[in-house]
Amino acid sequence: MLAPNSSVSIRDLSLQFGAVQVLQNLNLDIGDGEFLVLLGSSGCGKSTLLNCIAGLLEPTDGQIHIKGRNVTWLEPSERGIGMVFQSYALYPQMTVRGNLSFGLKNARVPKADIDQRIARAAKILQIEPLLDRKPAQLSGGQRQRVAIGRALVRDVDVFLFDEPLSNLDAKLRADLRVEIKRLHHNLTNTMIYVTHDQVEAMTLADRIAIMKGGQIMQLGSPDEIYNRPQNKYVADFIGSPAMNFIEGHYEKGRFRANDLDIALDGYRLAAPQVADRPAILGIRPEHVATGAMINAAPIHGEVAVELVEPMGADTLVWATLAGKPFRIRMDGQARLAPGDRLPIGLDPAKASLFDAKTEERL
Amino acid sequence: MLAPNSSVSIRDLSLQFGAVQVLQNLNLDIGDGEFLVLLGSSGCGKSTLLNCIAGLLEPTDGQIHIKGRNVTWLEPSERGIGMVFQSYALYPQMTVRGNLSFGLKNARVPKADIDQRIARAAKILQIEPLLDRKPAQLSGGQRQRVAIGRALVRDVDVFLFDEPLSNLDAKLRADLRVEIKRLHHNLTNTMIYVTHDQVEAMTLADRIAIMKGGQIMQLGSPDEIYNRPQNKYVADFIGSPAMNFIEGHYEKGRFRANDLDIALDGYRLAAPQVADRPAILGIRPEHVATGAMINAAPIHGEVAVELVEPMGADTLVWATLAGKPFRIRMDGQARLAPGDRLPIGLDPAKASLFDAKTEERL
Amino acid sequence: VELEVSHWWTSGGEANAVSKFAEALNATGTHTWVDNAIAGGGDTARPIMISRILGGDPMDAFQFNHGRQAEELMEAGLLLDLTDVAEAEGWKDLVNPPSLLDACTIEGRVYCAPVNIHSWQWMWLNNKVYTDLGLTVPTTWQEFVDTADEVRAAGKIPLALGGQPWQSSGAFQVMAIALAGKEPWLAVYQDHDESVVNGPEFTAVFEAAAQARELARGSNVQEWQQATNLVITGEAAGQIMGDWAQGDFAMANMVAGQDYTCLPGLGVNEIISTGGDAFYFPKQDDPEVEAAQKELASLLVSPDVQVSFNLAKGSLPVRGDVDLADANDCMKKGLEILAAGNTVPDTNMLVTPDTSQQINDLMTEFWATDMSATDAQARFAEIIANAE
Amino acid sequence: MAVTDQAQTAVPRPATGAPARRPLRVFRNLASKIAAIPMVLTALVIFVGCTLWTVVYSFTRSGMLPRLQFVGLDQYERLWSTPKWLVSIQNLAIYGICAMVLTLVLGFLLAALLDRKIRGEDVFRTIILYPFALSFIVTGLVWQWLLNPDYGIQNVVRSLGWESFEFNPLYNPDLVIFGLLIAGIWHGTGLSMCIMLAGLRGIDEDIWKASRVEGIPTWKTYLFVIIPMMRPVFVTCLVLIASGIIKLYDLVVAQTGGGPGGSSEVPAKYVMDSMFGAQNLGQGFAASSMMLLSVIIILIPWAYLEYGGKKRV
Amino acid sequence: MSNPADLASIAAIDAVKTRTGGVGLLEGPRGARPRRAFSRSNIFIYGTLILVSVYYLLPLWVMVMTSLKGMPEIRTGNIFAPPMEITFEPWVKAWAEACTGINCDGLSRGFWNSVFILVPSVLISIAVASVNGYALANWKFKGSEVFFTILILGAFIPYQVMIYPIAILLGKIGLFGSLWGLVLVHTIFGMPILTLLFRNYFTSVPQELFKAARVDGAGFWGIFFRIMLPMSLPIFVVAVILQVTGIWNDFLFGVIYSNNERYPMTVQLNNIVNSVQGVKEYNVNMAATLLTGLVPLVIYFASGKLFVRGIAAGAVKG
Ligand SMILES: Nc1ncnc2c1ncn2[C@@H]1O[C@H](COP(=O)(O)OP(=O)(O)OP(=O)(O)O)[C@@H](O)[C@H]1O
Ligand SMILES: Nc1ncnc2c1ncn2[C@@H]1O[C@H](COP(=O)(O)OP(=O)(O)OP(=O)(O)O)[C@@H](O)[C@H]1O
Ligand SMILES: [Mg+2]
Ligand SMILES: [Mg+2]
Repeated sequence: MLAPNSSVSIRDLSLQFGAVQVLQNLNLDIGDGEFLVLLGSSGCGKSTLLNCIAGLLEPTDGQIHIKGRNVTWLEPSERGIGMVFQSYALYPQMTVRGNLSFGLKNARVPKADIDQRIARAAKILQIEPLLDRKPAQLSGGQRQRVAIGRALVRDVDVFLFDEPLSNLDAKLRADLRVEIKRLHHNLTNTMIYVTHDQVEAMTLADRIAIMKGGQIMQLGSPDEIYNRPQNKYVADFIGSPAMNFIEGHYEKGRFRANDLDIALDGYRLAAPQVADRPAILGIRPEHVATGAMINAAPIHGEVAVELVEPMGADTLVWATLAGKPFRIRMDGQARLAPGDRLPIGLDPAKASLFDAKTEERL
Repeated sequence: MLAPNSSVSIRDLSLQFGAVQVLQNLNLDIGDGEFLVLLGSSGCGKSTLLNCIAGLLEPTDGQIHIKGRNVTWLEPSERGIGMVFQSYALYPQMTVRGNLSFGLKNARVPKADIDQRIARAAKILQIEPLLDRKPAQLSGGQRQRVAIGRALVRDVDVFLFDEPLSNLDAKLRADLRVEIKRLHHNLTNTMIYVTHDQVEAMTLADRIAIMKGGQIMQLGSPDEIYNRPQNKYVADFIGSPAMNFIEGHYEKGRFRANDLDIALDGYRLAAPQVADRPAILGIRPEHVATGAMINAAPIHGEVAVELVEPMGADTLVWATLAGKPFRIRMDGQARLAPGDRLPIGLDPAKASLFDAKTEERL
Repeated sequence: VELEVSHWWTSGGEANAVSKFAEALNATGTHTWVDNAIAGGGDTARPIMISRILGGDPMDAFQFNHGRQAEELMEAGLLLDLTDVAEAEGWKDLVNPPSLLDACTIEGRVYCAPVNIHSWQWMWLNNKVYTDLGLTVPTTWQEFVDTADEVRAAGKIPLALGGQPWQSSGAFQVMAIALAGKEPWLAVYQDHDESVVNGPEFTAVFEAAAQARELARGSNVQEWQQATNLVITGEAAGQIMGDWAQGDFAMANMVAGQDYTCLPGLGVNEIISTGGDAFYFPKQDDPEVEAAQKELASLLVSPDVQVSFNLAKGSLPVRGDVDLADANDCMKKGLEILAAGNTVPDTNMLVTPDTSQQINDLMTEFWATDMSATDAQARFAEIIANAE
Repeated sequence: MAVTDQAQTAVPRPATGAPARRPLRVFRNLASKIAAIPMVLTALVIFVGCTLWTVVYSFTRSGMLPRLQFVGLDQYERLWSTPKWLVSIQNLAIYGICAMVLTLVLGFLLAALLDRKIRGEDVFRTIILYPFALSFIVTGLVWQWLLNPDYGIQNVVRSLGWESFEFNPLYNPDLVIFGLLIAGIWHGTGLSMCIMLAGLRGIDEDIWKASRVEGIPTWKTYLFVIIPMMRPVFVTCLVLIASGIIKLYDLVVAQTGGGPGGSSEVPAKYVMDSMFGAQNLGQGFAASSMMLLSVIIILIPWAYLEYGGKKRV
Repeated sequence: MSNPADLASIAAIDAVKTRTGGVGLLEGPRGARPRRAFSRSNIFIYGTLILVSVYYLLPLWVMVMTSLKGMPEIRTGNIFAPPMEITFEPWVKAWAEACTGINCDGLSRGFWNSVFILVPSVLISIAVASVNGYALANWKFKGSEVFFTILILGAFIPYQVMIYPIAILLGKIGLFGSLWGLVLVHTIFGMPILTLLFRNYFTSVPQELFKAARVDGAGFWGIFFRIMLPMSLPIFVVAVILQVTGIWNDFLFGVIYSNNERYPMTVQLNNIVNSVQGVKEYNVNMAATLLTGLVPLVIYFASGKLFVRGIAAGAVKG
């Protein structure tokens, strides 16, 4: 009764460390060849979930299926998974070749086969000249590539990545991100990727699962998650600078807060009928129109500039709206000073509305 | 012969560790109340320079002046500086209050005075409720605030920050960044801030010093550094995604590479007369106009889309121009697929041109 | 058959004496003596021997002090029964004094072979110390005490005493038997009668001991050999020590009666105790070994071996029927006293090691501190009262 | 409240009788359990078993050989009425406290000096550490000789002209324990110095920088910042030192033999003397049981804090 | 400096210098602060260290000097004075001539015995303890911590308490008096501290490495031998040092649980030192002591830095 075509299925997975419930009745189906990113703040249980899938942690309850097999009680090496760790976890005393062949030797793969697989992986990852070096002689990016290679040679169905790039510097991170994306294109394995960097998540994922406290808050494509966050947590979590929230009231298609009163024309409500209630309106700083674009926005206004943060390509402006701090992302060339008055435009179609109590999307 | 009004002056500073020349004849003047950011990749000598200013390292040669005093041989505590460390370096077994007062008690400041200064600092940093906790009971952000407080209570002229935020997660980093900026506004002390995060540098700095191999590559306002990088290193270092570089030839006001031939009208050359020579043209991904904006750009063209990286607010498009990979930053709502042809516009006024040999700006 | 023999005779004279046994055994042609010496005295060696027996890997023979030290091993049936050897050789009639064999006998079975007699009751004096000071060499304890002040004044230690516990308690019991006499002594040590301890005889002994303690101040040595050496070199005038000390005088080429004087029973009461050593034979499975053990047992008591061994060791033979023509002055004195039957059993035969340890502890404390004679007497009485 | 994507994930559990059965608990981690057998056996058979054996026999009147003849608490009554035992306990307490304090303090001071980026650190460290390579027997013998008034330091100083110089701890019942201490410290400080040095090296450099910037003198930084930070290191040291002190025996035997006049007796020696000298195992077992009891009283709370507590955090 | 890039960057610096106002140095201090070689703190630090070194070296000095003197000189002379006449006789005597009972072959007999005891004891005790530490660090099972705690408590039990029960146990399993019995005893008594060290060390090895190896299909032993062992040199150095010194210096077990033919060097040493005749032959005793201590001393002198590093890895992270 598994979802058809699913590569990894997780059923009612729970895990406790002593009294701490780290994963709670978690269900997840990952399609064949899908690139799923687990995203969440530190300590939310991403690594724990990944380790459960890999078989490195024993769940307290629930089942894990990979390629239709129930692998809940299998050894990690028998599950058809490969794993890449944040700290690379290369065997320091072996050469790169030794690192790549270790798993194969354990599985008693014939020597010729091993050589061939290493050659192929080395080619894909462009680490051929490094094969006889030791990890200490490699740069961070090269090490990470070897770590990926280690999963690659084992010809596994599912790749698991645990924050593989977070030890690298920004530039390298961007490069390797692209490489991983290319790799996925070429290999079409299922990949599960843990990160707490949203840019990584957005750029890599077919689907993103946002986690919090051992539960999945939203599962969807990057676009869905960015544009239609299911709840305030996800909305706040995704996007940098973070979304602006204005507390107020939803009343018959309008949103009211202090001196603000907005008609939510164009906003797609989650349910056909929504009763009046306290609500929170979320507007992303980059969805606030300024300059020439204002005209395209249905709602107009003006705010006072309080602080200007030039960030090179963009400028972040801090202002006040309805008595609350309000962030606006503008072009990097914008020249503003604190105290200036800035005309803005808002588009309800790009906003998000949440119930003030449940914090669910309305 | 100090620059008038300079708070910190560094004269011909050199420092060697054994055979390694870490700082080389470095000169720097920092104005009173200025916020200077030292930016550079890992190992370029930022911390070393900061430690020299603080008196924690002894230069091999050169002088350091603070507030007009030659402090080269003074103890750190006598220099009127306060320092905030990446690892917080709080005294773990003392309460927050103890951490703040330890230095003052040691300097035999009267009790009443100490209390008053702590109260003030706690108020500024909003750590009043935390005063009786130990560092272990604080979150990363709170710890960092206490570390700043420790410098604050000492009423120093110059604040030194060594990557104060790099141990914090992205969200917190953004928040504390704003707080530090506010602090600088309120206190108007001179601040020297080391980071390798360009967003921090751009948002915080009055001036940025870009370092490489113990030397300053460019010193200027964020705007200058972003828009008129002095050399290719700075141009490449600043901006994410990184600037696109196209190798070719400068010939009488035109730039030629492969099938590309651009008239550099509107480009401000560094020298009035520039001879023809091999050159490199740099164009920032966010300065490539697409969509409706194309019309505003003087130069038009079309590229083939190779890879699309949606990043939420923006989308990064990988294409090819003049046979080289070419990055274009587009709006987050852009819907493109590999293979699509994308019309683009370029504005030479926003581009940078470098000598292919010296890599200096032309 | 190789016989492994454990003992703690490691100093020169002792080792020389052991080699007599070894030679005798090797001379049988069929057996060889495998020497297993452990230095450091009985306290170091005993646990090793006992644990080996308990661990099921016993040596073939071992030396203990004569007395109650091996009582439990005998009772536990871990030792070879030598009754047949003893009967065949007529040990019962030979061994003199008979108390030696009694200590080897439990319920009529003989479990050990006594090899020598050592007596504690000797005082050794360096003649030169006295003649240099123009004094006559003391012949009694009282004379010794009377001259002590002058000896001290000359910068010498009147009485040398090592720091080891057994030396302290040994010195005390020598004084006890000399000053209190045989009957009270036996009443205390043999019958454990604490009323005698509190009686006048022992009060005098304790007072004398307190006095002797003052005389011994300044001898900062541990081993008895070092104390004896103080006497030999003339740094000290005298020492109370068993007859084994004369081996060291002999080694230093000193002649009894000429260079040094020995006073049995401190010159007061010429009685000697008959301690000594005995050999025990742990049970072995191998009948061949057992035969060899018995052979060794009989060899140890045989006249020739007794003579050669005891001459080397400086001790007295366990049988009255051998002739020690080569014995020196002091040994001859001992033999005479022995022949006269002025003997008492050694304390080791009279009190358990447990009690003896307690006495040691008390005495070592008494001799080294300022404990008053009456306190010591009271504690001694308590120990005697609880002795088994 | 979690909002999982109901449509996608709320698939009913697969039917019971899943293909892979949950394996028996005992057999999981089997290799590890097999590998731990030596440890388990040692812990159970030797440390628990032998200890229990000892405790049981401490209630008997075993003499030279263990014998199950129970006599209740007699051995303990006698133990506590024996002056030598009381002296032993007192000595151990004095020695133990002094040795712990001195070893820690000296070890720390030396480590701190060596940590000051000095020249010849290797040489000094080796000099301080080498005694640890020697046995207590050797240590005892050497110091016995050095402290011997007729040959050793006292004699040498006197022969230099200071006639009234008095340094004779081994023959003074009141000082003898300090004579032992001199040797014990000589032997043991090196290891704690090494551990502390390692601990100091682990302290974040920034802490030092921070305190320098604040103008705090070095000694104050050590006292108020570094030492409190090194608590775990001190604990490790303390455990090592304490386990050595409890076992203090060889040194006493070699250096003083318990003298003068039994004034340097220690519990372990009391045990040995009772068991082998006096051939009264029962008494020895009673004494060792008392030693164990005191160790447990000291250690259980510590072990709980260090290991039990940590697990739950 | 012919690299054009270098020249370019220097030119760049010059350009920057003019821009930033590099106007040269002013009066006053420059460069590093001059240091007096005999600053007060230096005098204090080195003074203290030298004083302490004297305390630590004194016994060694006395031992070496005494062992090179003849007895007459010892009796009359100052123990700290170097020998007026160097003689190696005490060394020869200690090594080859000193008597124990009727065997007069000095320490030489014990040396090889010690080596034969040492090698298997060190190897096996470390092997067992390292596997234990590894199991405790990486393959925790129910109750493993309990056993570990018992083990640590065991470190505090005086050895004497266990002499009899262990003798009886060894007798029961028939190992008493054999080399393997002795090895077993050393393994048992070395276990608590060694296990603690190894456990702490393996705990500090990144867990991810261990996980990676499991994913790679290595089992308990595979990970131990292929991954952990090659990484654990420092802690093995510490363990070897501790065990070599401990076992080499051991007297009690060596004499009780082995037999006559296998008595280690320390037993011979004890015999030599305790076989007193008249004056102690201090020179021979000292020579014997030094000879006995030579093996551990050499190991300590040779491995100083590794020892500290290993201690840091194994002890401090506890
Ligand atoms: N061995 C353990 N014992 C007890 N609690 C644990 C253990 N391992 C993890 N936890 C807890 O489980 C929770 C989830 O941990 P996990 O490592 O999965 O977080 P994460 O999402 O991967 O965080 P990060 O982004 O920091 O890696 C955390 O609160 C952590 O404290
Ligand atoms: N004590 C030292 N001995 C020798 N070299 C050193 C020492 N400290 C720093 N260096 C070297 O000096 C250079 C500059 O170091 P520094 O710490 O200043 O770099 P940084 O710019 O702060 O780097 P990061 O961003 O990683 O903190 C590095 O190449 C480093 O290897
Ligand atoms: Mg994680
Ligand atoms: Mg740095």
